[in-house]
Amino acid sequence: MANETIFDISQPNRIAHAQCPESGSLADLPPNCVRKTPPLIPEVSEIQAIRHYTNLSQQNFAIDRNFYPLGSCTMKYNPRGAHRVASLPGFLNRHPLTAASASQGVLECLFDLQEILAVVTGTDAVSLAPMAGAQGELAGLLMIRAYHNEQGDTDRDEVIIPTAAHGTNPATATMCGYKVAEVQVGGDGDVDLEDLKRTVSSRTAAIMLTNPSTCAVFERQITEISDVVHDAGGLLYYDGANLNAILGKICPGNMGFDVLHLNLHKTFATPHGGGGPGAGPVAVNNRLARFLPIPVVGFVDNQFDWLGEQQLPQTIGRLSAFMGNTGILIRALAYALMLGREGMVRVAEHATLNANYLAKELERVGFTLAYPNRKATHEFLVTLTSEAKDLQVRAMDFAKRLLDFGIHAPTTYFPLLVPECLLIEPTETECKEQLDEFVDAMKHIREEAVNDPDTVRGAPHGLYRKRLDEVQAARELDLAWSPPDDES
Amino acid sequence: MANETIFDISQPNRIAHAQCPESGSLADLPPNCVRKTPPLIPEVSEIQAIRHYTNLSQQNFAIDRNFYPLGSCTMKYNPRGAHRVASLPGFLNRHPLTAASASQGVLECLFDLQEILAVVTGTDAVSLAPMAGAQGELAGLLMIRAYHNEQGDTDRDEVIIPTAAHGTNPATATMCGYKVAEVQVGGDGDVDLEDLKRTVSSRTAAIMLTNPSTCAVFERQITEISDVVHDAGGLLYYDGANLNAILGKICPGNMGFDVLHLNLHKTFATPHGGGGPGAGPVAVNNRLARFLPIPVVGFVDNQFDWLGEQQLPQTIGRLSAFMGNTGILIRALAYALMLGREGMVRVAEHATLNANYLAKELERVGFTLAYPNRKATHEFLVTLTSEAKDLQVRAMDFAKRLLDFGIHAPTTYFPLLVPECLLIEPTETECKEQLDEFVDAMKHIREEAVNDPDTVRGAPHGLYRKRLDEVQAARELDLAWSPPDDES
Amino acid sequence: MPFIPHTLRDVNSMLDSIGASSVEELFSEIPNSIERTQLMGIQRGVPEMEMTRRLAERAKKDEVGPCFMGAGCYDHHIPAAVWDLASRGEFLTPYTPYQAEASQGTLQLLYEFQTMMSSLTGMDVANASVYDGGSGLAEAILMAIRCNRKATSRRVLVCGGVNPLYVQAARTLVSSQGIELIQCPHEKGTHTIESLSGGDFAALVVQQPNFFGQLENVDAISDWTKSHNALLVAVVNPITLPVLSPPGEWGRQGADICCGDGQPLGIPMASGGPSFGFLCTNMPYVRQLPGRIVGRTKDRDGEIGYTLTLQAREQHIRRAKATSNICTNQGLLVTAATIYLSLVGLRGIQSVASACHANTTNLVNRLCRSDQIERTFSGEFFHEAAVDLHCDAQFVADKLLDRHGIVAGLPLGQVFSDLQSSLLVCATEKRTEQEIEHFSDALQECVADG
Amino acid sequence: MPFIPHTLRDVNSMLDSIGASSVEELFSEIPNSIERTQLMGIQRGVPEMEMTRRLAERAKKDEVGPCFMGAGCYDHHIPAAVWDLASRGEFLTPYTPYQAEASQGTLQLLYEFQTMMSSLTGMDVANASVYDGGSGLAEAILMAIRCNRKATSRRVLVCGGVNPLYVQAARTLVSSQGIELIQCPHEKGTHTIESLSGGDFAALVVQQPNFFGQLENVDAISDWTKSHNALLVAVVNPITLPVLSPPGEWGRQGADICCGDGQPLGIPMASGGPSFGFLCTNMPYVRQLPGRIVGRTKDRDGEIGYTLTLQAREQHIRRAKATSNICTNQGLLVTAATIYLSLVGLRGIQSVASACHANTTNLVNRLCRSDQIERTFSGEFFHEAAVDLHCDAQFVADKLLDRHGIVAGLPLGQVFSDLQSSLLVCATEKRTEQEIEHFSDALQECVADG
Ligand SMILES: Cc1ncc(COP(=O)(O)O)c(C=O)c1O
Ligand SMILES: Cc1ncc(COP(=O)(O)O)c(C=O)c1O
Repeated sequence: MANETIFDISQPNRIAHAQCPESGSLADLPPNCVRKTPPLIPEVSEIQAIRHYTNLSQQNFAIDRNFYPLGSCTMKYNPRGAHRVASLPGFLNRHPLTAASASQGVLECLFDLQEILAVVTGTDAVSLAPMAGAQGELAGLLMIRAYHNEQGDTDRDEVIIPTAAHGTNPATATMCGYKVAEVQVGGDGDVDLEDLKRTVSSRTAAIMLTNPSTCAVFERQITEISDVVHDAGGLLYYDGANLNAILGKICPGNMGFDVLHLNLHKTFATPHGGGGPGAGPVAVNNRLARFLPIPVVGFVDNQFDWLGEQQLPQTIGRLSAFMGNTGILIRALAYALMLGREGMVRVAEHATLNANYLAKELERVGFTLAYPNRKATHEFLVTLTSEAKDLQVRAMDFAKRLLDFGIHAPTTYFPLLVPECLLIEPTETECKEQLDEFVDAMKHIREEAVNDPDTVRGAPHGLYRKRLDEVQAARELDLAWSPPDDES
Repeated sequence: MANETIFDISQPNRIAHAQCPESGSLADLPPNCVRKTPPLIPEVSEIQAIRHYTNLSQQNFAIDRNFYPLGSCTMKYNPRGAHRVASLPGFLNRHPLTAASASQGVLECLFDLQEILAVVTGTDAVSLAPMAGAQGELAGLLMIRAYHNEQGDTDRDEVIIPTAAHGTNPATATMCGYKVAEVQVGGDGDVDLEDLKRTVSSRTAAIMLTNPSTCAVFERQITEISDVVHDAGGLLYYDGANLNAILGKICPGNMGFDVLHLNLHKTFATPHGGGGPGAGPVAVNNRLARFLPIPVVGFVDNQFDWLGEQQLPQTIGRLSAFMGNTGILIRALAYALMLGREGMVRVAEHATLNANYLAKELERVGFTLAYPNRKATHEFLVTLTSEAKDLQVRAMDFAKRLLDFGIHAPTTYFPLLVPECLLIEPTETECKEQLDEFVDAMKHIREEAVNDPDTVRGAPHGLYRKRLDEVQAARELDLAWSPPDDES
Repeated sequence: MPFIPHTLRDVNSMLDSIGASSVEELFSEIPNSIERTQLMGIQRGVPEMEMTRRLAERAKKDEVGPCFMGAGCYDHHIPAAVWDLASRGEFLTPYTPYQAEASQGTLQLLYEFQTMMSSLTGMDVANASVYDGGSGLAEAILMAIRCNRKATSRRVLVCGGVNPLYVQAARTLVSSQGIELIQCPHEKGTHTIESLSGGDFAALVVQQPNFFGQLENVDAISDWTKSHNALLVAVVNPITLPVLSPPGEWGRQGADICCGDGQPLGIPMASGGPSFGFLCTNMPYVRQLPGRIVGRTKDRDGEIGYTLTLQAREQHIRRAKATSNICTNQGLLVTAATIYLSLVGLRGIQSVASACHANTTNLVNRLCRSDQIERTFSGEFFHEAAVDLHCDAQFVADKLLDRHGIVAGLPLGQVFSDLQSSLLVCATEKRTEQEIEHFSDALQECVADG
Repeated sequence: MPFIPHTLRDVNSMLDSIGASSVEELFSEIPNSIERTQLMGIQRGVPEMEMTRRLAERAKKDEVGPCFMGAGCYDHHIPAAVWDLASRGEFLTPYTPYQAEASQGTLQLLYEFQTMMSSLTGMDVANASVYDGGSGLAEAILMAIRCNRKATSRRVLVCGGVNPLYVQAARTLVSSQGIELIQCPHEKGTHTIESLSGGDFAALVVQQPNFFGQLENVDAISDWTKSHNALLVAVVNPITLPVLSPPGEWGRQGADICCGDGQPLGIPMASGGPSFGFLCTNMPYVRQLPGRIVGRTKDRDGEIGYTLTLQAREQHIRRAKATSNICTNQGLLVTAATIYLSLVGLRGIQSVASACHANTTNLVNRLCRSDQIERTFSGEFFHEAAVDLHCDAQFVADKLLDRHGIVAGLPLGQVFSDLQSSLLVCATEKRTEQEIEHFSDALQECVADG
């Protein structure tokens, strides 16, 4: 039972009648266009489907059930009120191509969000089109490319990226036809400025940075970096994944960035949905505004309207068939309205307070911080090199063992730069008691690692499944179910 | 963590700001009216509340997760579509006292449901006012009393009820000021007709019957019973809890019943909500129609309207402040519309098929049916007297052990008449595979009862809690949380 | 066959196993003399899609503008999380938690509910719900009669300020047990102890704030009742209790039984139901409390757990001698109310209460600026008030609905023949300044016209 | 401070522990030279209640009547259970299932999704989603270029019947990799192999049914493409696949890559997003597939379980050499689609498809009874069709929206300058006979006026 897929419980000719409209004739279709064998779609009753997926859902950890200190992901509370407004029939039933005259509600929402995001990022113009952070990055680099091209600066074929950067940064550079030039990160977590100076050149199109960086510290030389890159004719791209750390305190625009994306599914509290959807709006200063991806929302002739290729002839173009993940954008607006200006500052403050408290408490019980002399930002890095070496208990073992305590694992082995690391981000929506519980669990596991290391190495023990064999998964690829008969 | 109440995680001055409207002044209230010490209401963040109740919910069995063969309760699939329509803003935001002119939508729904229920019960008039089966029973007996009173028949102070009847029947009779006269049930599950003849008299106001009876068999002498009671001047009350067994096949009106209630939360698939709400509409033939509880919905002057005391001056009156459980009534209508006439018959047919199949299979693996010579109806009774005697494993032990298999326990020890019984009602929405799984589990438990009885007696083992101490609960009453300090 | 999973093959193999040749054969014990149902007039079934279309069309018809009606049912804000959680299958679709081990979620929640309700009312214990406020009053009265062993009378005094719809329901439900409900007329909207009729009585029922929104002198009424050896039954609106003095503290001894409707706690108006009734009392009377009660206990391993308790009060055990016939209650709504209280929290619920008071005060003040409108009664009110329009209030209300889509308050003439020109209005925390202004302008206009 | 649980006491005790005297001190590493944000123009926060009121007012503005627009986004019926389940916190609020043991629910569901998608398309494997149909086409094109090792050309032929919005998106997204998208004009709404331009090319993209709703001769196009050693990229609407021949079976060898948008499978239109893109291919190319893939495996106890696999294709492992930069995808929508397919089931989904075809046929027949209206193209269509109104289609559509609240189809002039008088209409299974009749009458009236 527990193990069954929906196909195992399917039975030929079982029909969920309440979900069957009256069928129509297909006799007029050309026979060669008509399907010959039916696809593998389950044949179950409604209650079977409901039980199957209700029971499956219970096998998941989720923000609604667990503390989720997953560094770089900002797993904060996802307000249910935002989910409800985005689900109002007027928003939910709107066809994307409905005329603007009958879409003033949603257009006003998007317009307001553009304005808010411009203010919090300290930029001049925003496009909400990108559907996630990575697409925002791509849009950003395409704008940078368009800018250089316009300047006749066509030889710039390199994007500089710190070694510690998130994987989407180099992947995006490649997708955008750029070569990646890596720049080293120093022992204190800041970019190695000397190495940067060696790396920049007339081939530098841009540098991509997160700040606070993926080393979970604030990049203190940001102004110097900005000068070095700008002086070389390059632009500064801000990966907004860590915006939660500075929301309402300082903004990328004031740090010298020319273009950036936000991850609304991080900073603006939209749910991660078990993998997505997100939204990755891009914000730019005036020199790049004309390149923004379409559609953008404008206020023209006393009504809100879409701005497309006609109004923005230099746009890099469209990124999706319609307007990105509009439903996520509405959720983000709802969140922004509830926060308000005073709420935004408090996000950064309490996210930072929680991270610093947690870092200090973990240090107190014996863990090693990767950057002990630095302040934590909204997150921080613990390194378990000594545990790995002395006890043969690795960061992944700690992570898996935490699951047994009902706590989701922190991000492991990212950034690659820091060996055996855990990147821990508590977010501002967790209370002190929860943080203390986490410290207790970590302390407990550390003691286990000494006294009973197999328990840690064999974790998790109390979940629906024990540790899964990833090697087998990759070696004996089984990516789709087939009937038991076919398997033999 | 696992054990914590919401009060344990509450902390003074923690505020869920997004749920706080701007507060107003209370300075103008007389000081003696104002509360001095704040009540014990949790002070938690939104995410704490959400996690707490999400995690609690996972400790429940439910139709959406488990097979629930709970006899007499008709735990069938509760269509989500019905839940959605009842939650439409027009229905959900309607103030109960809004004028009929702005309530035609809901009034039409209630009117249609009245009509449908009259047809399926074979009666002349319906009131949807009662909020559950038990209130329907009370309304029914009040109508019977009103009828006899009107006839000047004021000495009728007894209601006849079979010994096997559901507890609400005698309890209702008492609430209605009647004495209960019990009538015996024979060895084949039918009412002892001779005993009935001895029991009826000029003091008989009515007999209350379920058919199929609470012994899970069809009362074959129903016509004779009807004659005996009617001849004595009494009326026949039909407890509709078991209507699922005959829906669309035969109706109480054709069996001689004068008045009845339906349990829409059984037969019409509205969810049980962990205890309620339900709806217990009453249906009557013409001689009782003028006594129906108000409000009733009528169609007058080309619009739907409430009928109240003015239109029904002989009504027994109002049963609740407004119109019973309207939201449940809308769900029932939605279900009825989806079933349609052909669907209704199929309910009874497949409920009966499932019960007979399950009874036969259980018999095959060695269980004893309480009425082996009778056909099962929509449910059937197994008796575990031999298991209790030979193996000291009781019906309750079987019931608790089933929980370990992810199957909810059947109804135990009801009717009281049949010792060590399980009343098993699979309902029509369960598939054959599910029934087979149940048989396997029962067979397995029976083997355990022989080879490893302690496992059965100690069950459940795999749930969130082991068997609970009900004696302690009743002896050391702890009905409300108090802070740990207060407890010592 | 919506919702029926059987394939033809299933049916045949099951019939084989049973040894029957047709499904019809399974019904062979039904005497042929009983005519088969025809289901005349019932249409063929439609899929969910079509059913939804039809009912959505009807629901659409009933959409109206802002609601200024109270009178026992209130338009409060409901946080989205409340029903997102309460509608989870695990809360929505279980049966009554008789199998405690498989129901710890619902049971613990009910225990938390009992705690909040008993604290809100200042009483020792709360049950796990009765049907609604009206039937709840009936249960409270029956309970008072059972509890007051000293009283010989079966008369119960009912203040004129008690919700008349509750009184009507209670009258129906207690009518056949020889209990007499004696209505004590209010004096200008409230009761003084001088106005309460004497004579023998077993209990007195008072509502705070009363049906007109007015605050009664509950301390005096409580003491007077106790001085007559009668039990005090309090009817309250739970949303007021975070800021109003709780029944348990009224007068020197407090109320004995407290009831009311839980709708204001996160339950949509939904035409008045389902909501839930609550019933609280003190320890000495707990065995007379009807309905389900959850107790905290231990399991075999000594872990804390929860179970239904004191079941010997109930119909399934006690049958004809039970405290009530209630079986199915309003569990899901209690689930929602418990989540509501937890989400909104102490400070939130205090704010909601005070905002309701402030909004209604604002509304009444605005209305009374008109020459034609004044308060029907003087004295303090909480979040409802009767205003005298000096013209046919029903006519005005109909016009407001028609012209502006506003659900004006209740024309009191519908329930009190001497108050034809009064309207009972309410402005919850949900009503905005603009809505209040618009309503008050529109009302004044209609009054001027009428 | 909405959503922040800290009390003043918490803050102080945490600062104590850190050894900081203020929260501000924690930001001391930020150089003073960086100007602090002012948040000028951002208003003070409002509670959920007020936020809801404001946005509900806006949503209300956008409510319109029945929708006859398709063009890549379709108004299908969504069973209530789909989103009741998909909105459960356990599906809505987890992160990507990197921690497999804590994510078996989502992982098994994705495995089931991959199974259904690969079977629907007749391909070996499906990934766990890309953003949408448009960006999905871009990924498919990039993938085709990577897969076609034999090809020297980076040219891709794109049939004129491919959704122009998809092509626009794809153009943006592949533009900087030196890939050339060559548009092959359609001939009267479809393509014959004669009309397909030759020259060197690495892949060809064809859509079935195409943007005009027309059925292409995919067998011939597939065979022709293969004969040029090019890869075939199929763009499909999944709702048609239960009844239309799957891309895996087109021609002698079938398509190599298949993409499209999953919106028709239980996803609300919601202004076009979020929905999800899907991407399928055959085993030989699986390592070129971008996005997440779930594999079935065993746990330590030998129990079947699921995990993300082949991660070496992805950005977090492979960085600059990854198959794509995609990270966050559209998981929740895939959850909904999987539940949708399971609930509706094989028979249901076949009925939906055939009912859409029948309804659109009915609509087109009705429209064409008018002298002024005829089909723009001949040939078979599935559930969309272009009709020529012989007048300004945009004008007519605007009038229908204005006068009747009907979302008429797409005026094709918006995307094809040579089709100003044509309207692309669609009637899904949700449109009733009456709605179709009303629309067709109203349209004919507007055309007669215009
Ligand atoms: C630092 C950083 N950059 C970029 C991304 C990519 O964003 P998305 O997943 O929204 O595409 C992430 C997401 O995990 C991230 O943490
Ligand atoms: C036979 C029978 N009669 C009456 C009732 C009482 O109905 P309700 O719980 O709706 O009050 C029940 C409910 O369990 C029942 O099974």
